[in-house]
Amino acid sequence: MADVTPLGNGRYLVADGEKQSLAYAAGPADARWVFLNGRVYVINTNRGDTPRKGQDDELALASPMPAKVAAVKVSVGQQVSRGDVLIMLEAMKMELPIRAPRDGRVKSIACQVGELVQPGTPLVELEHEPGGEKREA
Amino acid sequence: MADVTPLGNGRYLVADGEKQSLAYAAGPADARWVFLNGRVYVINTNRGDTPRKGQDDELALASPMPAKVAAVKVSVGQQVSRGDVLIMLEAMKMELPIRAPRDGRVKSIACQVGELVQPGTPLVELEHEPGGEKREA
Amino acid sequence: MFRRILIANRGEIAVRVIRACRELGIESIAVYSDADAGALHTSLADRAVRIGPAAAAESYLSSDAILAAAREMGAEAVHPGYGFLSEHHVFAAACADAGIVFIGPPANVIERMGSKISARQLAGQAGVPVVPGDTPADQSDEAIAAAAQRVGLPVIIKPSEGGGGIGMKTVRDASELAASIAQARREAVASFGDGTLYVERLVERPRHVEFQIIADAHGHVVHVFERECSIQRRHQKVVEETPSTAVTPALRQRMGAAAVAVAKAAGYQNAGTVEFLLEGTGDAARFYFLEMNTRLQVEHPVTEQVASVDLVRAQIQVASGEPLPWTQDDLAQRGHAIEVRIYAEDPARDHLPQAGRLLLYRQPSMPGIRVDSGVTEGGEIPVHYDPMIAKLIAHGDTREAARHRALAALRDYPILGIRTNVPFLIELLEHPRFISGDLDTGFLDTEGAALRARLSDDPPPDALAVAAIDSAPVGRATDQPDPWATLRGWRG
Amino acid sequence: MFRRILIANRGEIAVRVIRACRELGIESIAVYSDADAGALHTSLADRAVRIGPAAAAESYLSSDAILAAAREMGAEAVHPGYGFLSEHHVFAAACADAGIVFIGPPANVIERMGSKISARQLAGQAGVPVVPGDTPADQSDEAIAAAAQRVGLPVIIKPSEGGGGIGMKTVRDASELAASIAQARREAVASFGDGTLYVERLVERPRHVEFQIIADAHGHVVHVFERECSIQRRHQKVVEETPSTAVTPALRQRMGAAAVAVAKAAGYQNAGTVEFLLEGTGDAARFYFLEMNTRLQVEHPVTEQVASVDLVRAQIQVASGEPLPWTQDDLAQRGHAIEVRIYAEDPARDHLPQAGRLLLYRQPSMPGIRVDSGVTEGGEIPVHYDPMIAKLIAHGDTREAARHRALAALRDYPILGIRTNVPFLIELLEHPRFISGDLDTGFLDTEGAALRARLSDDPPPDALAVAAIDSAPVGRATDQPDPWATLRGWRG
Repeated sequence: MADVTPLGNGRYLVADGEKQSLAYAAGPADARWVFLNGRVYVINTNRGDTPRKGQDDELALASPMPAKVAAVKVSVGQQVSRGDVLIMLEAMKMELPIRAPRDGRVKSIACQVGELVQPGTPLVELEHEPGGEKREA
Repeated sequence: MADVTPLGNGRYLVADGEKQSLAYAAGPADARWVFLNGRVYVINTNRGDTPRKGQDDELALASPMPAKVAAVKVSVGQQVSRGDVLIMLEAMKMELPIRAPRDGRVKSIACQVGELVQPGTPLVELEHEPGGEKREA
Repeated sequence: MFRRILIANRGEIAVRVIRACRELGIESIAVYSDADAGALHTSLADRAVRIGPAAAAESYLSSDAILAAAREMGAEAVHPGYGFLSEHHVFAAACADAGIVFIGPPANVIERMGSKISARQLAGQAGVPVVPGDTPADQSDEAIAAAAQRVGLPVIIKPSEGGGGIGMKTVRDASELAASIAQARREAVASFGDGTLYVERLVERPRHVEFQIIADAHGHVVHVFERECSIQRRHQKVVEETPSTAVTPALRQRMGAAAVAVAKAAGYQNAGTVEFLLEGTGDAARFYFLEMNTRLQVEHPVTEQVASVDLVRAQIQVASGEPLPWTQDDLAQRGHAIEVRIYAEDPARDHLPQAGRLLLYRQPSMPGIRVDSGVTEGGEIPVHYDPMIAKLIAHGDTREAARHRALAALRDYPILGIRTNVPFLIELLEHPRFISGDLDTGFLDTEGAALRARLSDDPPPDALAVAAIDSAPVGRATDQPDPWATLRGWRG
Repeated sequence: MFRRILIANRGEIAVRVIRACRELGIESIAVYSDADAGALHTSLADRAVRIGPAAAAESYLSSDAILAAAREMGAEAVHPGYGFLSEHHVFAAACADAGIVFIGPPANVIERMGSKISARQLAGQAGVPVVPGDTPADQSDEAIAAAAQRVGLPVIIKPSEGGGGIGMKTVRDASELAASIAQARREAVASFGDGTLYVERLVERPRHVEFQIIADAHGHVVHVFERECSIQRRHQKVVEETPSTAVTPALRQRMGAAAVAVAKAAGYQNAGTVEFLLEGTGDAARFYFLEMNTRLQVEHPVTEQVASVDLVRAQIQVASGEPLPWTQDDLAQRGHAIEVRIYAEDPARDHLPQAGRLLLYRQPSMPGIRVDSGVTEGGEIPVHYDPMIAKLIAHGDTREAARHRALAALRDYPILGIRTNVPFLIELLEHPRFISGDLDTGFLDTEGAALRARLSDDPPPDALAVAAIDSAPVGRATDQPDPWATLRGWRG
């Protein structure tokens, strides 16, 4: 494991053998941001892994930012494939597609066209059973 | 009085009528450092005035920094005039004279040639009665 | 010279203009929306006026609000920056009517060059080649589709008004025509309030090479050389540089003369940019007039670094009636400059724009590096505006020197709290095709996925070790020497 | 090219060299004393080696400690920066003996040019004028005094070894001779271990104008134009600029040729500076060789900005055996650059050096501004070393543009926790004589008191208001919108 020395003010010296690098960190333990050698990582130190990576599949079905719903491209019960556009949002002068992170079935839709949505609010719920064996009643 | 808005991280917006300036501040209440329009002020907000200014006369008789005593130019009881060199210090490759801040008499000398002195340590005590009316017994 | 200028913009370009005013001894007046009450440009100016709520349409795009502020504050001139009202001829005319100098070309020139149709006509009349294209008088979807077939596929369909790539659609197959025309029309209406569309033949593997020009009120026009801006994503420039690796001295002379000819034909004044598509490289390359941007360009700093000029100051001087500070013969290129745009976006998630608080933000400071930015540590990137938060410009005596400086600076540019494209830019500058200067406007379409793939690795052990340190219980912190420990009392 | 370079220095110049190494893909090795364990240069390098306690004699001035570190780390070359071991010919020779490249001239050249006596002889032989002076073989105080009378008062008495103004004494009246000789001798012995003194006629109202030269191992020597360094306090430079307001093209050509002639006569290699005293201005001015600094100069950045070159990179290239990257004809001056040195000192208290913690330190970042610094917010300025903490370099197309940029940057350069000369520099750059370029080396002797007097005002109401805000009880802070409030948890 690397030897880390806090230098204060968010700066850290990371030494690995004789080689060293400057790193920067900020944020709470469950989403600690780290800058190292030009890369940025968001690390959940409560769990010891990266929350953003782990949650991407779920987050992809919520709006990542305040936005307006431009179009709802699917309906409840529809089978979708990985990469299909489910919802089209508008923010910052751009169209932002919300895509299916994997194959699945639309369980519910929680937004309407024209609605202003906040980050994290679920827009679509997907069931992750491509085969459909566990379809609900 | 000016209207001051903290912007966070030591930054302040100072508005005076319609004109505004960015200011910076740091440090404790009894020696608060303020940067405004290229000038720096050290302000004692406990007393409402500037400690460094007010204490300059006294501080001048202590070393302002770690230094070596190169020479003691006066002796106890000697009358000195404003600007006279009392002690010569050496620090950072330079000679630093400690001068009399006003006319007076040397009450005591608290250092020796060759001694390493720390900042704030009194080196010479002056009595501030040029006329000598209140000379001590 | 003016005594007081209102800056009708926000972000890094407002900051840039405020600094130019300060150096000229001119009082600067910022305008801000509610979302920007704590923004850098708002606090940096000599005065600041609130002009409306966060929505741009009611603040930075509101001619009325900005003119009212200018009148109230007694501004003698308005600098529009880029974007927002910078190319709105109606706003420029309203300024003139109010007796306020619009720092840019006359309103009628903006209007004429703002229409791609009339700009192309003008360029053609000035003897400058243009890409074959058409704007049908009949603007029905069917007529646009017919025009596309006439010009010859592949084509680009784009709004006649506006710029910045908004609403531009490439069509290679006739089956895509209907959908693309509809989408372009929708975006044109939404962004510019005008759905007029223009059809142009697509030049394959073109470079985007533009020329900076500036003209005064006394008939002098100079060009300040080219900028290569081929690295674009969805028509948004990402990296710009000068000189272009494709432009030889002879080609530079021809293109520069063409740019000046367009500006003269337009009766241009102030700073502007003549954009060309370049096919091929070197003396034999062919160039086509694309459009003219009648304002300061985002990427103006590369020109400033290589030509040792101050374009914003020159804009202000020229607008106040002074002659151009340089003749064409005074100007020369020295060394090489590369600009990378720092966007608040997540490259790993299709460059999704990001908004939020900058938990930590430290700009690199090193020889040959300039950072133009509009943000500070602790500040908020609002959701309402363009996600570009800063520009990093590297200058060196050779292209490789500038590239290495840009890389060193990006690796020393921590931005935490929101995702940015910094890691993506590092990969881009290390790409063999970028290193060799083998660029075209499709570069990121072709190479973007491979670049993004290089970003998807998991945190290395060193990063995990750093994260672990201060997320430990606070009590442990006293084990470590922390120079900030003594400051905590007053930072709270 | 080298793969690994050890930087035998600290502070801003160590940082500068580390950055140059990084851009060249060379691994950088920092050395540090105990006082610098947390310093910027120590953490920025790829590797860092402790070389001794805080005292410079046992760390940065210790040839043995530094050579041991270089050997241990496998460094192929050592960059000495300026000061410390940069002009120690014994160290340069020891490097050569150890098979490590000393990035500077050969040891025998350092030795020869390090003695003012032999340097003047060499210049004279090369046909370059020198100021009348003498170093008596009899070094008794009486013989020195006699030499002073022979050369003709006023004179300067100075150590034959060393530089930077240490031990230099001006004598205008014979009655001051004895005391000045004794003091110069004392300081010469203390600083350089050699009490040999040199006596030189004082040129009244001279300018200090120096020429940057650089030479490779293949016989090529170029000069990179002049630097005007007349603004000095106790022979420490405070402000440097290029071009000099006194130097015309014809004079520049003559002085540049003289500088190259000195370098060639010395068999010089690598970067060096030939210092001249200049009497008068323009084509008719007379110049005298003063001395040669056989190392990189503190003020090298003004040359880099105006000539668009990278002197540190060129040093490394030349030391590795590569030819100079430029011919004389490649080099040209563009615009004007002004450097101000930021000292940790209190101008109101006779420029007393300051040491302590940087409670707040924010470098300005704006177009045309470069800051070379060796410190960070929260860092400690140790008492053991030179009090210069940073250099601010402003570049513009004219001298006035550069001056206004420097002023704008200084007014946006908060340094809190220790006093600095920033307020003094602002007054200096606003002085009518500085504005008009009417400079001589006595400028600060003549004008310094008036400049300092302008600093002695009490805090204005606005400053008191700012101070009052956060020194209020912590509970009150919640009344104010504070963007940092949400961050407190993790900053603690």
